[in-house]
Amino acid sequence: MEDISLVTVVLMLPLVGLVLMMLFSRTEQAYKWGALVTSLVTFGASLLLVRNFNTGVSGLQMVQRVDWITADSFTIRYYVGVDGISIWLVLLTTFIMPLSILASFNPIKDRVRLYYVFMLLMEWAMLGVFVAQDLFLFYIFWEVTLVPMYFLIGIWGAEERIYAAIKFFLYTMAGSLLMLLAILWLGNEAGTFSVPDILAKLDSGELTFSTATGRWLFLAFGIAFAIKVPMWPLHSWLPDAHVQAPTAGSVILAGVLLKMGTYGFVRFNLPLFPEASETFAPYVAVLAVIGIIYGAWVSYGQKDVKKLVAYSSISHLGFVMLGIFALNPAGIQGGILQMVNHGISTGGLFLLVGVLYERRHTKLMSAFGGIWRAMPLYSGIALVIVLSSMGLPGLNGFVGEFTILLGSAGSSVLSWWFTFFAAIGIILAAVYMLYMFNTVFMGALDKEENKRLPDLNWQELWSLVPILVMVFVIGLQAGYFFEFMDGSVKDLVDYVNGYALSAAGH
Amino acid sequence: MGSSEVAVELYVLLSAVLFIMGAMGVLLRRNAILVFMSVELMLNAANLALVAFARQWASGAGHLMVFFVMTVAAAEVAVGLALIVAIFRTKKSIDIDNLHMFKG
Amino acid sequence: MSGVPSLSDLNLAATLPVSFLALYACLLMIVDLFIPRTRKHITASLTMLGLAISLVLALLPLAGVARFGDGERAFGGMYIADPFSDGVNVIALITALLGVMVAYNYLDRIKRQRGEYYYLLLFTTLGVMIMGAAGDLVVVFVALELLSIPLYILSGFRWPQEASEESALKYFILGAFASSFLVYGIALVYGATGVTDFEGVWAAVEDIIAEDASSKYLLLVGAGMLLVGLGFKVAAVPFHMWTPDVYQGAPTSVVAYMSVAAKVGGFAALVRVLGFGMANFALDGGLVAAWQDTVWLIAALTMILGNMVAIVQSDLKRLLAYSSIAHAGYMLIGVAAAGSAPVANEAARAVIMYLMAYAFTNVGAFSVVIAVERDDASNTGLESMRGLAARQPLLAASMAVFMFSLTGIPLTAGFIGKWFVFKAAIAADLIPVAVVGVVTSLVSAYYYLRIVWYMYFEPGEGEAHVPLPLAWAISIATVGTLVLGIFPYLLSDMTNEITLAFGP
Amino acid sequence: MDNFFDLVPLVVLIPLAGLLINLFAGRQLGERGVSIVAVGASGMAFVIAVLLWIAQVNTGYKAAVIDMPILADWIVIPSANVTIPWAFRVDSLSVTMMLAVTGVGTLIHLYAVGYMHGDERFPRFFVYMNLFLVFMLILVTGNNFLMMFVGWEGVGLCSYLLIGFWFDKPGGVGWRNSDAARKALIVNRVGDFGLVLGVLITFWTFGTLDYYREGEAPIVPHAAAEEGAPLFAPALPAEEEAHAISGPLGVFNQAELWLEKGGHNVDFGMVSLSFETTLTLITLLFLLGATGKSAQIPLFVWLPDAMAGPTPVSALIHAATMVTAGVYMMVRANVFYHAAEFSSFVVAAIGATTALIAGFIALGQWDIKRVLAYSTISQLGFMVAAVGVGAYAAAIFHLVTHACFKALLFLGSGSVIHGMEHGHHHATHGHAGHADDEFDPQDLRFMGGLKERMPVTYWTYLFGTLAIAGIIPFAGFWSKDEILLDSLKAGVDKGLLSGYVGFVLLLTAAAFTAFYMWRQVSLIFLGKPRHAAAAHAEESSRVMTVPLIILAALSLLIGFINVPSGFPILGWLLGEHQFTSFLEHSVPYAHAGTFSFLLATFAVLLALGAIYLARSVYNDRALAVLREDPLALNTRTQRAFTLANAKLYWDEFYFTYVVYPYRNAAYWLAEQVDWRFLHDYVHERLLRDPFNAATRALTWRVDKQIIDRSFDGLGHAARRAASRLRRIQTGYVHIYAMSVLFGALLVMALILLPLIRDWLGL
Repeated sequence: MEDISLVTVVLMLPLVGLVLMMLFSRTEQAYKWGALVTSLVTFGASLLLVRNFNTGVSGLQMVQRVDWITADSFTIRYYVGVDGISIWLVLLTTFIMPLSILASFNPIKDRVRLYYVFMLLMEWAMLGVFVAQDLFLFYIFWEVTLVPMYFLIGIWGAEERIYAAIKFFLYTMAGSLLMLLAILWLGNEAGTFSVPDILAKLDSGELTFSTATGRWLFLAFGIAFAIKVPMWPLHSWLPDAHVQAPTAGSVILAGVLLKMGTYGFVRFNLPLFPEASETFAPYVAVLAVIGIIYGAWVSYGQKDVKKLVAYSSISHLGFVMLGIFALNPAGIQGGILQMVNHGISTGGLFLLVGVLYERRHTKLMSAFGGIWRAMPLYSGIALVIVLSSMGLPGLNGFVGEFTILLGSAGSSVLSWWFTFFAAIGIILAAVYMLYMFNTVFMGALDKEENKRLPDLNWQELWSLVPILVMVFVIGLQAGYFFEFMDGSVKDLVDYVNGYALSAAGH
Repeated sequence: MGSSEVAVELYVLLSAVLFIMGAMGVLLRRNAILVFMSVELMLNAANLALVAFARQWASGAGHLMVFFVMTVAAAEVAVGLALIVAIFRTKKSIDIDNLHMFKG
Repeated sequence: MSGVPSLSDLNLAATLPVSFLALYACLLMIVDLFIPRTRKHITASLTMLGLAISLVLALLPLAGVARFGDGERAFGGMYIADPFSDGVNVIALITALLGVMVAYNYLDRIKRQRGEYYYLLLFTTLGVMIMGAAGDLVVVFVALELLSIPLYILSGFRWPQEASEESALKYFILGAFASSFLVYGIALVYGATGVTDFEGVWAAVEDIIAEDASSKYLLLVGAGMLLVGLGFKVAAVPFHMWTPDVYQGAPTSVVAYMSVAAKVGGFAALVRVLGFGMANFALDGGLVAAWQDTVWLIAALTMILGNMVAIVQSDLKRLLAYSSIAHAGYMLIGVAAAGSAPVANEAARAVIMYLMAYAFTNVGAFSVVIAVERDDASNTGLESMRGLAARQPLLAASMAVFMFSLTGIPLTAGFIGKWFVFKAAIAADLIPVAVVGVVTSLVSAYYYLRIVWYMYFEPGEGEAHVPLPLAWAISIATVGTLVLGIFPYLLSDMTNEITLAFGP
Repeated sequence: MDNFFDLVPLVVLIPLAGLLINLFAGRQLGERGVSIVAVGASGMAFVIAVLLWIAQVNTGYKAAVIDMPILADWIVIPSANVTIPWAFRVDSLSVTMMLAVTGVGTLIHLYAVGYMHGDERFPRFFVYMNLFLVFMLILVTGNNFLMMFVGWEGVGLCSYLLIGFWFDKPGGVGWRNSDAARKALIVNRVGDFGLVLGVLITFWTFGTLDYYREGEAPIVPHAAAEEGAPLFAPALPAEEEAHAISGPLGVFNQAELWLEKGGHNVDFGMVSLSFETTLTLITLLFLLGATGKSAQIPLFVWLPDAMAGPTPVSALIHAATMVTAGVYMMVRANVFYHAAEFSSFVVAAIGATTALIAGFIALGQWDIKRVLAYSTISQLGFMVAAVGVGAYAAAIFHLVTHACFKALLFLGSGSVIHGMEHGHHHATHGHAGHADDEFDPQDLRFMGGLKERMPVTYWTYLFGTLAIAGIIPFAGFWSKDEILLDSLKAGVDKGLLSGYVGFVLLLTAAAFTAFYMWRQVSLIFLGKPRHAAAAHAEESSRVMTVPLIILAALSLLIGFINVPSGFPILGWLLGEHQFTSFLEHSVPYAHAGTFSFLLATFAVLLALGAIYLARSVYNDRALAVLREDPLALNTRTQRAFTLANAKLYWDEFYFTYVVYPYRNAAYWLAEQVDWRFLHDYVHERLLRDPFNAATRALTWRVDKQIIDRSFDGLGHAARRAASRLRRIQTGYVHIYAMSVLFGALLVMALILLPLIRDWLGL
């Protein structure tokens, strides 16, 4: 047994914290703070991950690889590690969790202990999804994320919570079951479920499957991910889940969970099925662009703040998908960074909505107006986050979108029309975001109940400040973040294109 | 040696007929005892077939099986009758059509 | 047949766990006579002791510590003591242990604290174990009856309560009906091959196919009838109809036990008989297709019907009954896969793992039902689950675990079982049935999740009483479910040993 | 002197510091402190701009690229060869812009101290103002298009914030303010859409976004040609040549070389275009951006509404600086535009048309600030047109002069409004109860005769008017004259249609300008007060008048920095086209304008004529009782006036054909398509119901209940009959046994299927 890798440490910390909590205390306070401290420690550990990350290496780093299940026809491993593609998503997860836990201190009043148990489980599962390198392991974490979220929505959600919880669970599971078959098929052919090994076998020609098979498998994986993303038109679970979930739930959903889908495309679909990826790229891109415009358009038609934000996710993730399927370094790196950005901005937006909901117990925009006058600090922060989600240059949102457009414009698989229409999304983003900002924060403060709204309390403030900081840091110094991805993404792209060339050769 | 050798096929055919009769009995009879008897008939149809085949293959396995079947059948009878008696005590009827407490 | 076989030839040692338990059961039957009505907990604990010892004996070879006797044949090949039978033994014994635990207080509550219960349960367990070790059709039949007859009685154990008696009689009549099919099937196979031991059958089948003898019709019809007889035991569609009624009527403790035990026995025999006695139909594509297709079609039917019908059930016991039907379907996938020679062993392991997972989970689920059930056998409706989480957090938690396990959510045994079964199916190129499998498990998610949501998302008066043994049973089941889910290698390393004594 | 260049980051960082101080300590500092910080920051920025100018002069107009301290490069993607640094560029163009922005900015800051006095959000106002300076300076000093875009969007944001500064004005005014703000930002976004695409194409064409790299001087073909020096053109195989060119050089020099080389093809992604086409594409997209920011047709609609903001904002952002960003950007890209004939034509056409149309609309406005707003649009039209005809220097020159006199005019109008409000306050409180609701301090109809009440404002305003009208020797004359001349020359020399057309349109626009400006002057200052407020108006405080005076002086003098060559005396006195030659060092295609006595006199006379006309229309008699505009009363001009007054129904057009359709479509999509269909219908009808149906179908069975229920209805006899029927088979056990039997048959059938198939020989 080799020594424990740092990745394993980061992955297991939430569980450790959870166990300690459960062993040593029964009080709600202890669970609150225990959860917070655990998530903070995890975040600290993940920072070490960044420090020890060698940007020179393009492959997996800090790998841990232990045989887990060995049957004579196949092997399943506990196989974790990070590379440029996953490192920032791990960071995103560990970054978002403390904030959402902190933001839950006030709103969550009943079954507090259970709540924080699920929060930590959630963190563990999500981290697992991003570090797992074995399909079996990945699938386990992928499915397990459903369970805590099911409870979070179902127990602490809003009026329609049960419907939303079930719908969320069933829709996502529907996708992932097809993926399960594909995984089994792959593993059965390859005799291993570890992705790097499978890739090696594909490379060496030891494992081959027909073009058609490749495409079927691509679809089986792709649909699972597409539902998670969610790509238009598979998004109908999203408004329910996002709107009904408690604030922290929505933050996690938008902040991290959706990224699992886009990440899956980068991690599995592209390298495993390069031919299919190139073939399907335009079709995926079409859906992505439809998503961009549709999402923006529909959010403008909303009356409920939270719904508006929820639909905006469809638009933003459309950008991510477009970037990924530009199949060139700029696009994919932009896509990955945009995943992080969206996690931060939209996470922030949901936190903001939560603040309002706590005070007024309504999410209808018509119930507000002129809030800026009543809650200047809150509104100031809101402004920045809204702008970042609008993609104001100098803030994080812009860098991602610009890089993605750069990629799609230079992509050799996507016609420039995609870029053109995607760019329209930038206008529409301004339309719905400002509509929201104007109706809620600007205008006359004419509603009595709004006049005496208290400004942010410390939990809310400190759950928002880090987001604010990241908005600027990424916005001004994106180069630093790209530096980490560059190697891995370059390899990925070379691999995909290389495959295409060899395919053309044959 | 006996002049009239009856072909195995006929025994098998007979057993099949018996088996089907038994099955029909189970399907059509309402009295638990009779239903139960029909089951016994089916078992004995099987026995007949076994014996016939044992004769054909001139091996003991068939006979062996027959003995087991008979024994087991006896055991079943014991349990079965016990149950029927019990249910008769409570329901004052052994009409299996009255076994309908449960709704799908 | 040279002379009378000497005792040593019987190779009794190889059958140690079974023969021990058989002996023990008979002794207990006598001992029980001297135990007063009020002290039956002694019988219970003695039963558990016997089961425990036998469990250890069964585990030793499987864990690779020691294999008793010389070779895997006993009683001249009638009994096969290979790792497969060891696996079956372990599952059967664990189930029995849990069965006793859940039964003890329940019997008190229903005023039926009798010694018979325990040793009847032992005999059933014996039947299960022998079925897994059967090397001869005769043994299959005997074991099947040994398994069934005590169950008939146990189902009626709550007499004079009408429901219990009805279910017993139903179960009995239909059971007998089905087993007569089995016998007739045996007769036909014997007619076709002239032998009743699997090895012989296997050899004979080769010739039959080789010279394409007309007796292959007998053989096939016989195989079909075996399938009917065993399919009834495992509650496969369309032989399943008795299940919901019997499960609903029989005492819950019995159901908890038999819902697993009957399946273990049935599937053990199915794997033996069809998977190996008949797998060499593989010699002829058309024929193997014939019965393998039959099996997986039945599997598909079973999964679809079981899951879909479970959705509309409003009574927990009925719901679990249909769910157990559905799970029979999943295991049948494994049996079907076992028909493809290359994956036979893998499939056999898959079935064993699934059975193991199913044992813990299902007994656990029924134990929770026992906990919420009132003494008058009422309050087994889904409603009884409402708000359980608030009042009985631990009970609700373990119920949730069982439900997720039955759904097949990772980190629970259920997922591992499904994983291996589907893997076998895909290895055997039975992709359609695998697809049906995953789709139906999505369907199943709906009604399992509903129980969870009743417990957690809704307020209610869900009350329950959990006496110590029951609590133990539930926690063991929970831990088992989770451990198998999180450390599947604990089981898979053992099952890796499983290769059938003979086969294609 | 070089090290002065290193100061350039400060020009951004000092206002940044100022705004941070005011943001976090504003409340504690109090009005005084806040004003000192804000004005001080802006002033120091100006000082640094001056230093940079000196440095320019003393280093022989050397350009420099200075990296931003603290921050590393902005976007770096090695594998995609993307490197976009945070780097400033100091060259004559950027220095000019810095001087204009900070200079005028400082004065306006100063003025705002007085204007915003007593506003509850005084600190926030100056935070925004400094923030604006930060972004505007980033815009003009950035060394690559993306950095310019940062400033570009940033100033847009500030304009949004400042237009909506009084977002909560009671009585729904707040709504109008915030809507105006939103309109501004969204309309600008439409422009940005073009700009972004342009930037993308630029990147894929040149592999970089830097204007020029460090130590790289603009290549000036015609200059080089004059000197007969061979153009830098490495004679290498295409591969390496491309590398040699795109490797070390910024976009503009690359463009020069590619053009020189000719036949170069740009292909990225799936498109492949000739280099010239690419340039045309880029320039057109940039133009779209410019029409947004610089309020040109078709996107000018936001600027008039932007007047909802406080007047200093209108002066600084919506007159002097931000709106000129588009012009700056196009001048920056003069290499592109010079090469792209067609785009230049479009630019000229749009500019001239805008100038004319805006001037026309200005004729019919009643709101003092709206008039100025349209006048701004019209003047911007002049600049854009100048770019279109290749008079880049003239464009910037006019930009500078316009900055001065338009700022002056706005501040003047602000002072007027202040005075009117003061007067209205005084009047209403003088005789209590006399408060008329329809009073609007910005409405010309309520003014009149303010000459006596507010002399300083009057005289300075007059200066501004004369300047914008283009009366010699005021600043406007010089810049406008150069534009007119250049456009005419473009027509005559190059035979460009755009030249002639532009000339005519612009000349008309000039006449309009003179007319509506004098109309305004007459309505505000001349005649007798038409309202108590006007009668009681009072001159504004010193802090407001001083900037007015300074700006007035500037609008008189600033024009002399660029006296055209061949102008009698002055040319010899002040040196000829100083400014142009200064600019030429960074704007290769800035060429000096000569002087045509004929044209100049004609233009001036035209302006004077227009003023005389205006004066005669708005004579004292008309002014005395002004309920309707004389033009509206006159049957011949009536329709024209109504059109102008209704702004040519431009907004209405957009609302009917863009805004409302989009909004309604949004509701339709949200409620019908997404919710009713995708969310409900697909989920319930297509997924859930069929599933339930299947379930029901499967759970069907010969249910005893059904049979019993059917019997309950029947009579006794029927019941017996039925029970006989029942004997055949009902009851669970029978059915179950039946199903077992059927199952057995099914199994048989399946298992024998292949045999039967063989047997039948299928």
